[in-house]
Amino acid sequence: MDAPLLLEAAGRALAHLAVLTLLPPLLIGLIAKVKAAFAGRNGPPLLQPYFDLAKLLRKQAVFSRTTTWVFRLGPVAAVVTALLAGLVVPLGGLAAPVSFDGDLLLVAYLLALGRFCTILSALDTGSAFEGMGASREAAFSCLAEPALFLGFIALALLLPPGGGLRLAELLAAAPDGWRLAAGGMALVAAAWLVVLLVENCRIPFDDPNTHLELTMIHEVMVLDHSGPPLGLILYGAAVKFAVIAMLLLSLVLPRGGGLVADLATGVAGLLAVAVLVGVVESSMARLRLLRVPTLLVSAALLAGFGVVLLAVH
Amino acid sequence: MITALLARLRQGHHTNRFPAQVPPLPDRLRGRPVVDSTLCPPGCRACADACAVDAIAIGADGGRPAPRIDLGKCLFCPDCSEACPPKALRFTNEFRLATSARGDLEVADGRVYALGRALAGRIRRLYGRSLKLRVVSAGGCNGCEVDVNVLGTLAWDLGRFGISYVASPRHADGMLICGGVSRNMELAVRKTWEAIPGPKVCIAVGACAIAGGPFAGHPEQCDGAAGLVPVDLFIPGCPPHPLTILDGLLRLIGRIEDQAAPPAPPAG
Amino acid sequence: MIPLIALLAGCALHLAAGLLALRRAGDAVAVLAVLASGCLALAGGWALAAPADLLLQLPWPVPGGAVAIGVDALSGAFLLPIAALGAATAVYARGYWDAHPSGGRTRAAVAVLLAAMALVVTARHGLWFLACWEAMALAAWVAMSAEHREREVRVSGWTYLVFTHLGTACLTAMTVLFILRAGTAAWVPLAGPAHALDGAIVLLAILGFGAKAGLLPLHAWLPGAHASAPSHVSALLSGVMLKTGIYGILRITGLLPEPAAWWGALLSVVGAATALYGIASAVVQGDCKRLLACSSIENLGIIAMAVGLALSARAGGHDALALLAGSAALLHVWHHAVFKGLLFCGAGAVLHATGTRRIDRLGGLLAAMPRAGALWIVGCAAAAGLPGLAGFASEWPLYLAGFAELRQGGWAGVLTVVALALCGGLAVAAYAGLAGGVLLGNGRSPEAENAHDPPPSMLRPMAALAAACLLLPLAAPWTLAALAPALGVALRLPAAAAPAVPGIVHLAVAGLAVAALGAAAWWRLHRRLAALPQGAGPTWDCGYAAPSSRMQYTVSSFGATLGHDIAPAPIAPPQDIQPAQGLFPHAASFSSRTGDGILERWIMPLVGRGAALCMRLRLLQQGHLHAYLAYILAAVLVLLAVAVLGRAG
Amino acid sequence: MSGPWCFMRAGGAVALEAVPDLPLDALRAAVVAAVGAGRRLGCWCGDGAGRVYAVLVDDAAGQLLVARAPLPDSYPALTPDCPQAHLFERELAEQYGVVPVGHPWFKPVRFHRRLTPGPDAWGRPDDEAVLPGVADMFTVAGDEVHEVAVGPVHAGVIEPGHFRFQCHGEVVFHLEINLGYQHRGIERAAIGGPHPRSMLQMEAAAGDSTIAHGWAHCQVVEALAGVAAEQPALDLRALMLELERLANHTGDLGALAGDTGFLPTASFNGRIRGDFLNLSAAVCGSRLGRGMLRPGGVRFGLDAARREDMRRRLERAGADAVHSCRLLFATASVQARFEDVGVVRPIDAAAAGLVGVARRACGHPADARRDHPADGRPGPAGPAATAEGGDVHARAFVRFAELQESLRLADGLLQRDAAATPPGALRCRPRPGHLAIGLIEGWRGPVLHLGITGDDGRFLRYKVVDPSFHNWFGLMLALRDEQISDFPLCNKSFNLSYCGFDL
Repeated sequence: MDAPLLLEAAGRALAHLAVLTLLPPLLIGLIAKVKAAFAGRNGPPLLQPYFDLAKLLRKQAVFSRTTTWVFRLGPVAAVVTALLAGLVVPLGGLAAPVSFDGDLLLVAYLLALGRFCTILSALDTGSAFEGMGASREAAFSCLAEPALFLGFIALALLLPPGGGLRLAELLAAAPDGWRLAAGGMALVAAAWLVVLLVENCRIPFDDPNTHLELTMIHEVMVLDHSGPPLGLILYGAAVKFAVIAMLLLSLVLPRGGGLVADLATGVAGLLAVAVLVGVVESSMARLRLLRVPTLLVSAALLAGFGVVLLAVH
Repeated sequence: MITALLARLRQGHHTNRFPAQVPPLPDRLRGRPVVDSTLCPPGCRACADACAVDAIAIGADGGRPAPRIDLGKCLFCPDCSEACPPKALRFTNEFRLATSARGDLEVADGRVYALGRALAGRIRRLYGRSLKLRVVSAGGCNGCEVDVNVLGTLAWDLGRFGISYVASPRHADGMLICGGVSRNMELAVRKTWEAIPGPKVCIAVGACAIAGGPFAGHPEQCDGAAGLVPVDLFIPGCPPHPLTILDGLLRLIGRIEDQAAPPAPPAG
Repeated sequence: MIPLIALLAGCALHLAAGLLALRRAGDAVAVLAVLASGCLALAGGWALAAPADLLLQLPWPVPGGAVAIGVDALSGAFLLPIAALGAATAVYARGYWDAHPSGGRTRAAVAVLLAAMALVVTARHGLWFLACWEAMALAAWVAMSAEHREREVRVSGWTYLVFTHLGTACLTAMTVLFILRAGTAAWVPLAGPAHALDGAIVLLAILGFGAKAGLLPLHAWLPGAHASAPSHVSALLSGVMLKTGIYGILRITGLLPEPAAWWGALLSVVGAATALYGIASAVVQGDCKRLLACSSIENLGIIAMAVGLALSARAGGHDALALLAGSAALLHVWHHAVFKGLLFCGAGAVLHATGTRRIDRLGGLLAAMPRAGALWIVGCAAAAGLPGLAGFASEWPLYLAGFAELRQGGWAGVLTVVALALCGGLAVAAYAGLAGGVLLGNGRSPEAENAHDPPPSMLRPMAALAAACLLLPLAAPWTLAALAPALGVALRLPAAAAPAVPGIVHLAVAGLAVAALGAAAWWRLHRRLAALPQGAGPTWDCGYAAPSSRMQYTVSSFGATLGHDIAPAPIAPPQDIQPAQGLFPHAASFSSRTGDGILERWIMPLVGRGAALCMRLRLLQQGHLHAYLAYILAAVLVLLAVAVLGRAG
Repeated sequence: MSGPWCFMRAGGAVALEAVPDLPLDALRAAVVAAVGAGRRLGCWCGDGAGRVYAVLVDDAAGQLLVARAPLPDSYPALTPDCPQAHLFERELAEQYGVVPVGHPWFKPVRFHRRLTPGPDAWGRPDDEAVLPGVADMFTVAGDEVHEVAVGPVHAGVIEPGHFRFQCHGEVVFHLEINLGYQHRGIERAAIGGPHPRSMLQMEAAAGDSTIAHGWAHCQVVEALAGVAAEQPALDLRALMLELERLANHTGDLGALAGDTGFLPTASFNGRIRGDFLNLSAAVCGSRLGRGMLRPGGVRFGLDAARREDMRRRLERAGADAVHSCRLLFATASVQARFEDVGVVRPIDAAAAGLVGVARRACGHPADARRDHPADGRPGPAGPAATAEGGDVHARAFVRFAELQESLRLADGLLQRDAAATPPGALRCRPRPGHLAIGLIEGWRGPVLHLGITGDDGRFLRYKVVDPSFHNWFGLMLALRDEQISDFPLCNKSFNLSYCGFDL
């Protein structure tokens, strides 16, 4: 590889890294802004999540005497796993800095690791609220897993037998998919949108705005976190949102432009996903909690149909 | 979804432009009272006698009565102004009422009403753009809660200033307390205060939270929050108008700094 | 010859340790057992490192029988975990069980069990194999029935005996068919084209070995048996004895010349069903050892899926894929042995400290037993299949095999990937519930509040196993290479065809990256926290005056959404609810019996119906001598008639 | 049934001698018989001077039935035969140490010491602190059951109360509610009144029902004094009452939308509620109507220009509200959350004595505005809005229907010329030895005030019964076998007052 190419690759990796680490809170802020616009109010500033993070990281924390080191492991794991998972997910034309055979499994399982640690962290408080949130998180994200993997399977069917299994190759096959069986790809994208919403506890699965302990999933899990650990949790959640959004985006984003074009489409895509989520949240009610599994199973079935359509193309 | 969008178009945008522009207030709103003791007849105690909650003390100003109104106790009912024959005491439409110290909550002729100041240095830098409050309702009538809640609606849109209410005290930067703190809530208020990570602020909203309101002196309650926790901002009223609360909060985080209140319009 | 000698020495030492233990328990017994395990490890390791088929044949005065012992790479792959867990539990049992009244007997039974397992995975003759198999089954029964004064233990023991003998019956039938097919009971690879009987043999093998491995629907004995056995015995049963079933399937298919496509398909489907059922049951268990046992069902299901994928690939001529899936199976045999051994030892430590296995009476133990608790969390994370730990490292090649298979147009790969994904999510739920319920939060009973760390003799083996959970993923590239010859035997493929498993090195690096980045973030967070004054108080209780430990989630509640509200009704465990009634209710209660749905809803009614049928036969039982004489006469007449007619025909 | 009762009307007074003084057994039997005949127990309270008073509300006949009896230290509890007495009897025990023997759930109500000196009904020593919310709670046995303890400090801006759920997973077996955190001693303070502060305290009994409580208090004081407010004052009171109803129903429907996560109606209604509150402020300067009422009259009048302006604003806000609520009821995902959730069976609602919106949502058309109109008070026409099903949807729907009716009513009131004249106030001096009852249909349901004067013309006893006192029990019933995540929705569909209960 000659120097300019190397430089270009390094530039792409850096751009990817910058988007992954710096952009996520903006997405959360954008969702809030969209919802505010829908409601007919100004809403918090776009940069509010950054302000909140900056404040939390600089203020004190209060720890429950019931808790142990496990409680503090949760926030650390939430951030580390989300960031590492993000490292292997390409953003449209911006290749992931790290790519290897089977990296797609790592995305799902790193998120699972983060979930495991945050659930333990919640259970460490010995409170019914956190237990409730943890139980819901465990149940719902577990049911979201098949939809995610069926999406991977659908894409894998586009690749020739043999050869590697990299997320980059898999997602690069998406344009073929749209050409061959657009219906199937649409179903996969829909299923992944459901995964995005449930994994990030958005309406219709969870309502991050109610602030009522008994109905929430994510916020009630972190009810006892404060100060810097809470900041880490919020940042980790934002990064996780970005990572799954990147996965979803890579199904549809055009690629192959220059570095600047790819960066621009990538960022624009992420912002568009945030707007989409904001619109969804603004226009429908939250599901009854025990109806959530039905919707998740439907998402898996959608992805399953996607697999079938792509298999018979 | 389409009906929701159409409904959105119909309902329009409603957030007011405070603090750049003060939204219209009801003309009969009883805001900050003013006293013109030059009009007070000698020996007159009508206002103090009419006040059911002993908010008015009559001092002497060179032989003439000089009423001093403790806004911390005042319920902003019209009893005193109705009782004042020469209209020496009247309520204005001035909504700016929040103060930083309990002692500042006094209206008297010739006295400059010291509005609330911003938090000091580091805390202000921390909370200037992000302030999460844990609202504790403790032994009031749910009236202040109504107006605290109203700030979250789209007309007031508290969120645009980076202020919001949170579920857990661990997530909070301060406590906003309504109600005179009943004996049964004393422990809960203390526990909530201790659960908030520092540095923390406390805001007392309404006459009850400041001095017990209409229930002052009842053995079933503590006559306000100040006896339990250090209060950084007092917002008087029964209940305070949402604009009064918002003005107070913005002063606390340094978003409004002017002390010189514009001349009060006449009461309706 | 060295592996053979080491094997025999190991078995002999185990038996000697057992004999000694019957006289007096003591350090000497444990030392002997560790030595024995060392010998077995030497045998297994040697066989893997220098693959050669060594065979020892001795005459045996049983008609058609011979004692045939052979140590090849496949045996070696199974001898190593037997040795590892044998040694770990030998040390562990010193502090855990030797003081128990049944200590000596259990020690002896475990010794026989270990020796028998070593012989099972090296037997090369049908009848000798059945003999070792039965010895293993009975030794396991004795070992698990240590507390036979408890009714629950006896019931579990009997259930186990029934199922294991159902399995043995199938295996006996399989041996007979094998003799018909091969003309000899000796297990030598058969040459030539496929035979009509091959399918029947494999079917019987899957049934018979499946009963031991806990494959659906013959898994029903497993949770009870593992729960009521002493914990180190459970570790052995779950960690290695179940795997002899997998060994059997691999060995038998390895003897037959050409696998048929349906063998693998059957195993894939059964494996997927087993895995999902096992882990779904684990989510709702209230007994921590039953939970671990259910998770063993899941893991054996995963291994079966891998074997199934390997066999279908072999049948379809995709040799590299077959080796990849097969190596996933063997790697998971190893890794599961390690983390499940650790988890059962941890459960033992909890039981030792608190006297209860009910998770909903535990809680907050991490503070009381920080060392054992931390080690247990490692085990839980590994069993939940999380990256950086042993469980995920062995699911990885199976995932890759699944994807490779589906890209060739197969459906088994789709099944494998989806089942694994769902299992992964459920396992996170189950193990988060277990670790959270037992170790975290507040103690729910006085027992939980007075817990303490176990003695070093119990902690050290746990620490070793936990270290293995962390290190095995790093060693996975080499382990996989070492296992290739074993697969060569099982799949009758040259080991050289084994592919380098893609990404496995990256996976190890990723694990290290998680650890490194995590450590850095942890350090940074704590420096930040140290810089600011920190507060401490109770968990946020909404300001209530009298919070209690009942105000925390129970593990039963934690699993309820998945277990009761989502699981299909036919397998959901039943609940006993005495609801609150009237405007002012006085008494209400709730409990859920987390027995086995399939056993209770399907098998037991069948057994009941069978028993009712049998009761009708009691008509024959008149109790009069002349009646029985008449039966004998009738039987003789019938036999004569058959003989005469047969000759005439 | 004539029976041993004194019959009176809402807003009326009788001399104490006219109130039958029965033996306790006879009173007990009479109450059981009357409740059995379809009347509702409106109040059962001690007077602190050795007597217990029973007030039964007969909605069909528009009458109130009153009787009294001497009160011993203990008596056979009414609750087993008349479940709706359960809280009154607990309250009686807490306030005066009277033990109702055989009460199925005998626990404190507000967690305070008794009002009069004497032994505690639960035998708690005087030096032992009464821990708020800590009582012998009903528990569902089994170590798999977990309890969720919510409150006193709730998430969100909500009054304090302690809710204890007995749960497994997401399912609630039983909910028990312990209140008393807002207890400020209003009834104790009223003894010896009316004081200058009494009106202020009654307005603050429940801030969101300022007008309903204020008016009921005015009714009591006016009846005791034997005077009647003038028609313009009654019109203005009725207008304020409907504005209060409009604001709260709008807010509650918005909050219900918010709890289902349906943003459009949640945000629109939050704003429209403010419009209604501002209409109240246009009348009297306070968004809650503080300072509007006074015994004998009202403080502020409305001239024609102001009425015209208010009509215009009312029409606009009303149209927005109706439109926004229609959107709520037309959205399938919201209706899926409302229907069959939080069901109270009509038979239970009747037995437990639920009132107001919760009662009407079970098909019982009881509305004090219609059934107990005080003289000259402008009331609504036609039957009360009811709904069947007793679920969240029914309660929401009743509110929506009432909201539309209130819009018409308020508009009609604003057109009345009489409202133009600023009314004065009458002098109210209560007569000694009388009993008077005020009954006003607030937006939650009937607010009942009972005043008894002693020989000095001062209150011997003043009893406030907020509709929430009857209805919290309905929320407990609604949660049985319900999902815990639907609790906020069920709670909001009742939207009961904590301070109105705790007083």
